[in-house]
Amino acid sequence: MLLVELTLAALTLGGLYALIAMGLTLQYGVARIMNLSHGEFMIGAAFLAYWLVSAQGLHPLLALCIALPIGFALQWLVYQTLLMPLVRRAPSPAALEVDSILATFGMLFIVQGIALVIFGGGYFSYDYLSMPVHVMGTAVAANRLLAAGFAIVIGLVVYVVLVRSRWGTAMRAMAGAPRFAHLVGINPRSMAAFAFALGGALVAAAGVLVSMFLPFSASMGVTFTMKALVIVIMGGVGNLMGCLLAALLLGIVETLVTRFIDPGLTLAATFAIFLLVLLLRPQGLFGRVGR
Amino acid sequence: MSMLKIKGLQKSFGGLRAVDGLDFEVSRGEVVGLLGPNGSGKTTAMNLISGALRPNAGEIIFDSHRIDCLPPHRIARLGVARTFQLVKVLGSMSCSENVQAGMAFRPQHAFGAAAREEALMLLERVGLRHRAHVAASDLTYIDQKRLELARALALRPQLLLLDEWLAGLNPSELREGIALILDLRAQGLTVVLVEHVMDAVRALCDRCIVMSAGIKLAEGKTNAVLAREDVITAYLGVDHA
Amino acid sequence: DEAPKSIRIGWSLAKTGPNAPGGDTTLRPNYEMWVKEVNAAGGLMLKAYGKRVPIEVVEYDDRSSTEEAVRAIDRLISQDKVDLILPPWGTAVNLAVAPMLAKHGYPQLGSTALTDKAAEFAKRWPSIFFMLGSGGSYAEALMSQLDAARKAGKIGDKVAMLYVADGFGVDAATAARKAAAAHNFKLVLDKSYPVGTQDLSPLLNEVKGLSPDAFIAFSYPPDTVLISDQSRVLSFNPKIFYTGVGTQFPFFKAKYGAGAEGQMSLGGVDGDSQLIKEYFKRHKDLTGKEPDSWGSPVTYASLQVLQQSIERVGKIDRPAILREIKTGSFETVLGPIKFENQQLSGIFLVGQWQNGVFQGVGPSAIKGAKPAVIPKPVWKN
Amino acid sequence: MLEVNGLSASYGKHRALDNVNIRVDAGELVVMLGANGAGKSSLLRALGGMLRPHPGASVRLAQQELLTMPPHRLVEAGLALVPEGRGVFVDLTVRENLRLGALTPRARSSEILNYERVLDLFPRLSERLDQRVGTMSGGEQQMVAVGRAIMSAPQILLLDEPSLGLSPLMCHELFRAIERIRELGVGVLLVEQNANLSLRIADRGYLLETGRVVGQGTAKELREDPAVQRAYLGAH
Amino acid sequence: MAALPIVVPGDYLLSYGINLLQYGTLATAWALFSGPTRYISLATTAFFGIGAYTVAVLGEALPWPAVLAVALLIGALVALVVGLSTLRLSGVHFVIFTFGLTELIRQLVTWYEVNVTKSIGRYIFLDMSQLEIYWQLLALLALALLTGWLIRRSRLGLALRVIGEDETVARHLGINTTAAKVLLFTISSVFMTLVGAVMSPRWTYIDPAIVFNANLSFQVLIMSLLGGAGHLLGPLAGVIPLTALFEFLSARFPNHFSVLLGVTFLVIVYLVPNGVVERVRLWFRRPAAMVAKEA
Ligand SMILES: Nc1ncnc2c1ncn2[C@@H]1O[C@H](COP(=O)(O)OP(=O)(O)OP(=O)(O)O)[C@@H](O)[C@H]1O
Ligand SMILES: Nc1ncnc2c1ncn2[C@@H]1O[C@H](COP(=O)(O)OP(=O)(O)OP(=O)(O)O)[C@@H](O)[C@H]1O
Ligand SMILES: [Mg+2]
Ligand SMILES: [Mg+2]
Repeated sequence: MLLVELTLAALTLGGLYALIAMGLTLQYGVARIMNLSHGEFMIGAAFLAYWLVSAQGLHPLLALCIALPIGFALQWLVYQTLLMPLVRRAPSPAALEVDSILATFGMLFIVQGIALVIFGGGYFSYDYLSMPVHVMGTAVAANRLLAAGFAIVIGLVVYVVLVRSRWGTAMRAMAGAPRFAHLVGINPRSMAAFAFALGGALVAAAGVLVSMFLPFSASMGVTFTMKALVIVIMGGVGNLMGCLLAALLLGIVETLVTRFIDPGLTLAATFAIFLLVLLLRPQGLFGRVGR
Repeated sequence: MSMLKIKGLQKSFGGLRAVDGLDFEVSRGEVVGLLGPNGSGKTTAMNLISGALRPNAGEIIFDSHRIDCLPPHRIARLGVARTFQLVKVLGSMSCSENVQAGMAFRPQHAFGAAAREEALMLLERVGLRHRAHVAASDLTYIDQKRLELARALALRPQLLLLDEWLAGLNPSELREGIALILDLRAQGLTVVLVEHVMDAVRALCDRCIVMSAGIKLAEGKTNAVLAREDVITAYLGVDHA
Repeated sequence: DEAPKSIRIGWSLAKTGPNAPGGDTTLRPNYEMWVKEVNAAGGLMLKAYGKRVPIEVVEYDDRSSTEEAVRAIDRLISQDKVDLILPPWGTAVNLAVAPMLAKHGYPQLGSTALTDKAAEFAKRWPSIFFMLGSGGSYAEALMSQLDAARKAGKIGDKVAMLYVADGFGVDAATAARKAAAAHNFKLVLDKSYPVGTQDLSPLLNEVKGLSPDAFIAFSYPPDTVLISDQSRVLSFNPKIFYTGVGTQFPFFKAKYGAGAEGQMSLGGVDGDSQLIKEYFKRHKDLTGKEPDSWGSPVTYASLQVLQQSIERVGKIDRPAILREIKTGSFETVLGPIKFENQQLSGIFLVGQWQNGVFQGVGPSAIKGAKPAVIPKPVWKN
Repeated sequence: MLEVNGLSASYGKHRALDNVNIRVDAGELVVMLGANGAGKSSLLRALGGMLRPHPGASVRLAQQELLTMPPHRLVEAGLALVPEGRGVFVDLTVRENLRLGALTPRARSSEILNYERVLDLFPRLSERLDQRVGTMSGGEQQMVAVGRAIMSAPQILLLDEPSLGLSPLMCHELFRAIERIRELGVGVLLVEQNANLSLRIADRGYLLETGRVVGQGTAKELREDPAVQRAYLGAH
Repeated sequence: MAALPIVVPGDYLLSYGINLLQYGTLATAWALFSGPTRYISLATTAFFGIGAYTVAVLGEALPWPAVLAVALLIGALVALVVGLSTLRLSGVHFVIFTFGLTELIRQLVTWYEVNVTKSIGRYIFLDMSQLEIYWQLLALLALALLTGWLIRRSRLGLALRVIGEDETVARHLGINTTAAKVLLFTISSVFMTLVGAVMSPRWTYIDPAIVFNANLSFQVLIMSLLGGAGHLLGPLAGVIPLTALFEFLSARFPNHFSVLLGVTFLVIVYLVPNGVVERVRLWFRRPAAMVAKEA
């Protein structure tokens, strides 16, 4: 009983974390953009969902279907218009990293500012599927289960596509050596834009799903960005499977610490694990040496 | 008395034994060639000697110091300098600064004006004096290799490890390169070089060690080694014999 | 003397960062509403000049940084030379700017500052006023409620407590621990969790396993929702279900509607009071949303206090205004109020959702208090 | 088949190529000789779209103008480049690198055939199909780079010092492989320092000096030219 | 800048000066380490917070110089431990590590306060005037600049540049990379700790959320990068316009601060690549380079 309960808690929490981090691992791992505005776009999607559900009376799942293409298109545009000039002028990956940190930091403020102007700084929340589902005698919230399930399915699908398909291989090739991508006929810019936009779609999905069970406010994005970064790094940059497993690991650790040690130490434990992983395997749990 | 002594050296990557029980010695003032097919573990051996990698087993003794457990900077200060198979220059620093970086941390370090003078001399020696103030990243590949050598010499090493330093030179350039190394030897420098250019190996090396799949296949006087049947089949090919 | 063209009033509130939601829920709407109302009436009546003078606002964004808040207040005083300053949001920021406001004699009507050291600080800074009581008083009021319920045979003596590891949560929990011991309640669980926790189900499962009579959580809005949601999912239905900040916020009502019925928290209003009803309506009309039922009415009352003191003094004479606030009695949406040693007592400390109103239930001596519904109704899904 | 006319290019103010005109026919192996810094790599870079030439030049491959194409289209147009420093994908395995060689539509139909051809040319690769290329020795990586280029079924193959770092045996095999690639009707433009070996297998050659073509001829003519012998063949 | 409080004794300018000096010193200290090594650290606020907490705990128990000395020691000690354990990380791993470290420290302090002292905030009632804070910060900035100048002229400075270019090469040139990095990380952290200590009396009340605020790390990072972390005066060149910008935007457009700040940021990134100082240097360098070519 306790085991089922803890497993479920760990799974849903881990799923939530995976959901938050997957978009970023694509954007950072493949498109090479360290996107500090990640969390803000997520919150943006949450606001969109809130507006669609509360003001327009749409079904939340319909909101999800609407948010996905919007997220994709928006981030594609962001990449093409705002980031492309930086990618073009960057003499080295390190320079691009610095530039993208600065630029996405600016975007963070813009997205947050727009949300503030439209919605103000207060908390928002609505209700969907916040009913218990009984799994082997233990109740879990249906919305959380949905989010975790979505994360795991999407994570696995994208992972398999990246590893198995030729197109996915091209995407990874591009991630490792954008300078040489054209040698095999990859258009590095459109590939990067696509990866970035795909990440954007995942971010949007995460925002919508999270809004179903977490209250949010315009200034909450940073917490998500940071959690996502921790997971992305822990899992190995650009590695979807690593991301999923790292998220689950964090879910398990936090659940166990909450239950058996002291809930006050959950975040401390998260960061301790994270630091430990980095010290023992600097390339991340599933990353490769020498990136 | 041998300057470098290697015993039972071993290094694995995952399941792959890149260097597998290597033994050899190098005497002071010698130029020794380390040969072998691609992927036979030559670069790995160089990395082990210079401290870039830690061996899984075995001993490396340099000048009566056991160095296989030392970090690279300690080994460098003992007098072992190296170049890299894939050149590594300090791209945004000028050639002169690249060389000065090599002089600032050797035991009798030089820094400041004196170092600048000495750097120019070293650049002169590898034929780069006229480019002293050019950023290293703007040099051609070959010039970068020259710069790397100058930087290594800046350490005033006793032992110089050259990993395919002569690769990619055209015949006339090769002649200059060979002359330069001979000159270094004449000054008493000991050199271990990895090289695939046989003309250079013949011209330079007193002795050769041929590796294959991490183990030592042959060792001895250059001409004798290069004439061996097994070396020909594994490494040289019939054409070259 | 010539009458001033306007009365300059400044404030600094966080637009972004962790303090933004609090300020945007409790302070900003009331500040803006008050200014609108006053200016619609022609301004504040200054007897000394025999005319009404409108308010001009100078506002800054402190981005939830204490240092920025200190600088903003500094700037309001020395650069903008405003006549009066409305306080920032939250205990920490209020304390940080207190020395400066005190030094320049600006009254600081802290309607969102909550500390056990109120008495001590009031002595240290003669211009500060604490209107929200102390962490200790909330805990004590809650335990008295529980005690009464136990005496009435409605609950046993098992209490489980969670609290957020932040100034508010820790102070409240420390006080609650003491009060529980004083009232002979058994604390079967007493644990903190960090700010920003995104899942509390393992803890709630544990709490549920202990089947306490009363469950208390000193939480912040996101966790309040988390606890409320996850308790419903786990069908955790204690007789008393008390959660922290956020429970009395408008978004909470919007989210749970009738499902919030019986849930308790800090604060509360007199749902039958005509003054409160009107205040709620005006707030909704002017700002587009309802106020919260804890800090909002208190904040609005603080503005009424300020307005009445200014109008009684009749000009912008800060020492005189300060004196008036300290000694005068005021008519506010909370009813008549008066400060004692720069502290306000007699506000609701325990409230409960009853028929769509976050009704004050304790201390029961307060006018308009209603008896708490115990046990609370079972969650509706 | 490949026709380069009036090609000039610069790095900032430094002119690396000056009005270069060359030609490579189908099934022809052309070697480009030149001293250090003569501009050989720059030429290949310009042809491969990695260096933007001055306007007015023309590079035609089988009726297509290449200079107007973005770099990633060149592979589809039939041009494959093995650049200096190899340009392999170090994070991917050997198999993945090779498969990516056949990413473009033109290479798909002959993918299996080319794959077998590559493994046949470089047996070492077939032992290491699942090794990450980043961990391979220098020579092994060079094989991957050439192999990947062959996978794209090019009409014209540009090789920038492919023998760099290869063992004599390997080098020999590579050159044999290049000869066999030529026999498939592919035009090969080879930049080599090892003039001895390359002139032995080449059909024709050009001499490049400070960005200008200063001489050309059949391999035989060049081999016998005393100036070439002095400068490139190591004769004293 | 030193003349500021004398010329204009107004409180507001003084407080702006303090703000400027706070970020100026932090950014300069940040660039001492991160500039040459190119290790981007987000641990600024960790050390800043350590300084502030030292004052909160010891402020009233010890004389002020002793408090500063203790803060310095604690900061150095933590930096040493962190440095030794992390400096084999590089790139983004180091960035996120330092961020995680800050959060870890903050969580541990919180946990300690919750479970041991049972009260999370601490009060600082030190009689320290704005002017005193101002002068102390000014002295710290001067010291940081002096340190930076000396390091640049030393072998240590050269070592760090080589490390920034290529760490492997650095090692093979005889540079003890670990020692160099840890030493500099410690020096840089000590300055940050001291800034935290000096600033804390301004706030009366501190808690972990206030003094371990990750925003501070980000702002310092952005300011240094904007100015150009590779130059000694680069960070200052970023701090001055950015603090002024923050000031201007938050005063003029309190309701659209975020959006405008974001837009300004993007504009800066596009128009001032490689930092202000580099840009200025290019303006001055261009003619010089041409002269050199002709010669
Ligand atoms: N970091 C590593 N991880 C895994 N395998 C490695 C690593 N480094 C080298 N190897 C493998 O070890 C073997 C020896 O490599 P090494 O670089 O020493 O060869 P080499 O003799 O220098 O070859 P070349 O002449 O081609 O440079 C190769 O098969 C290579 O793939
Ligand atoms: N990225 C660059 N920036 C500036 N100048 C460059 C760059 N690359 C090459 N050059 C210059 O262009 C000229 C031609 O260089 P290129 O690399 O084409 O020569 P190469 O003939 O391939 O020589 P090598 O035999 O050394 O490979 C050289 O003088 C070189 O200094
Ligand atoms: Mg090698
Ligand atoms: Mg070249």
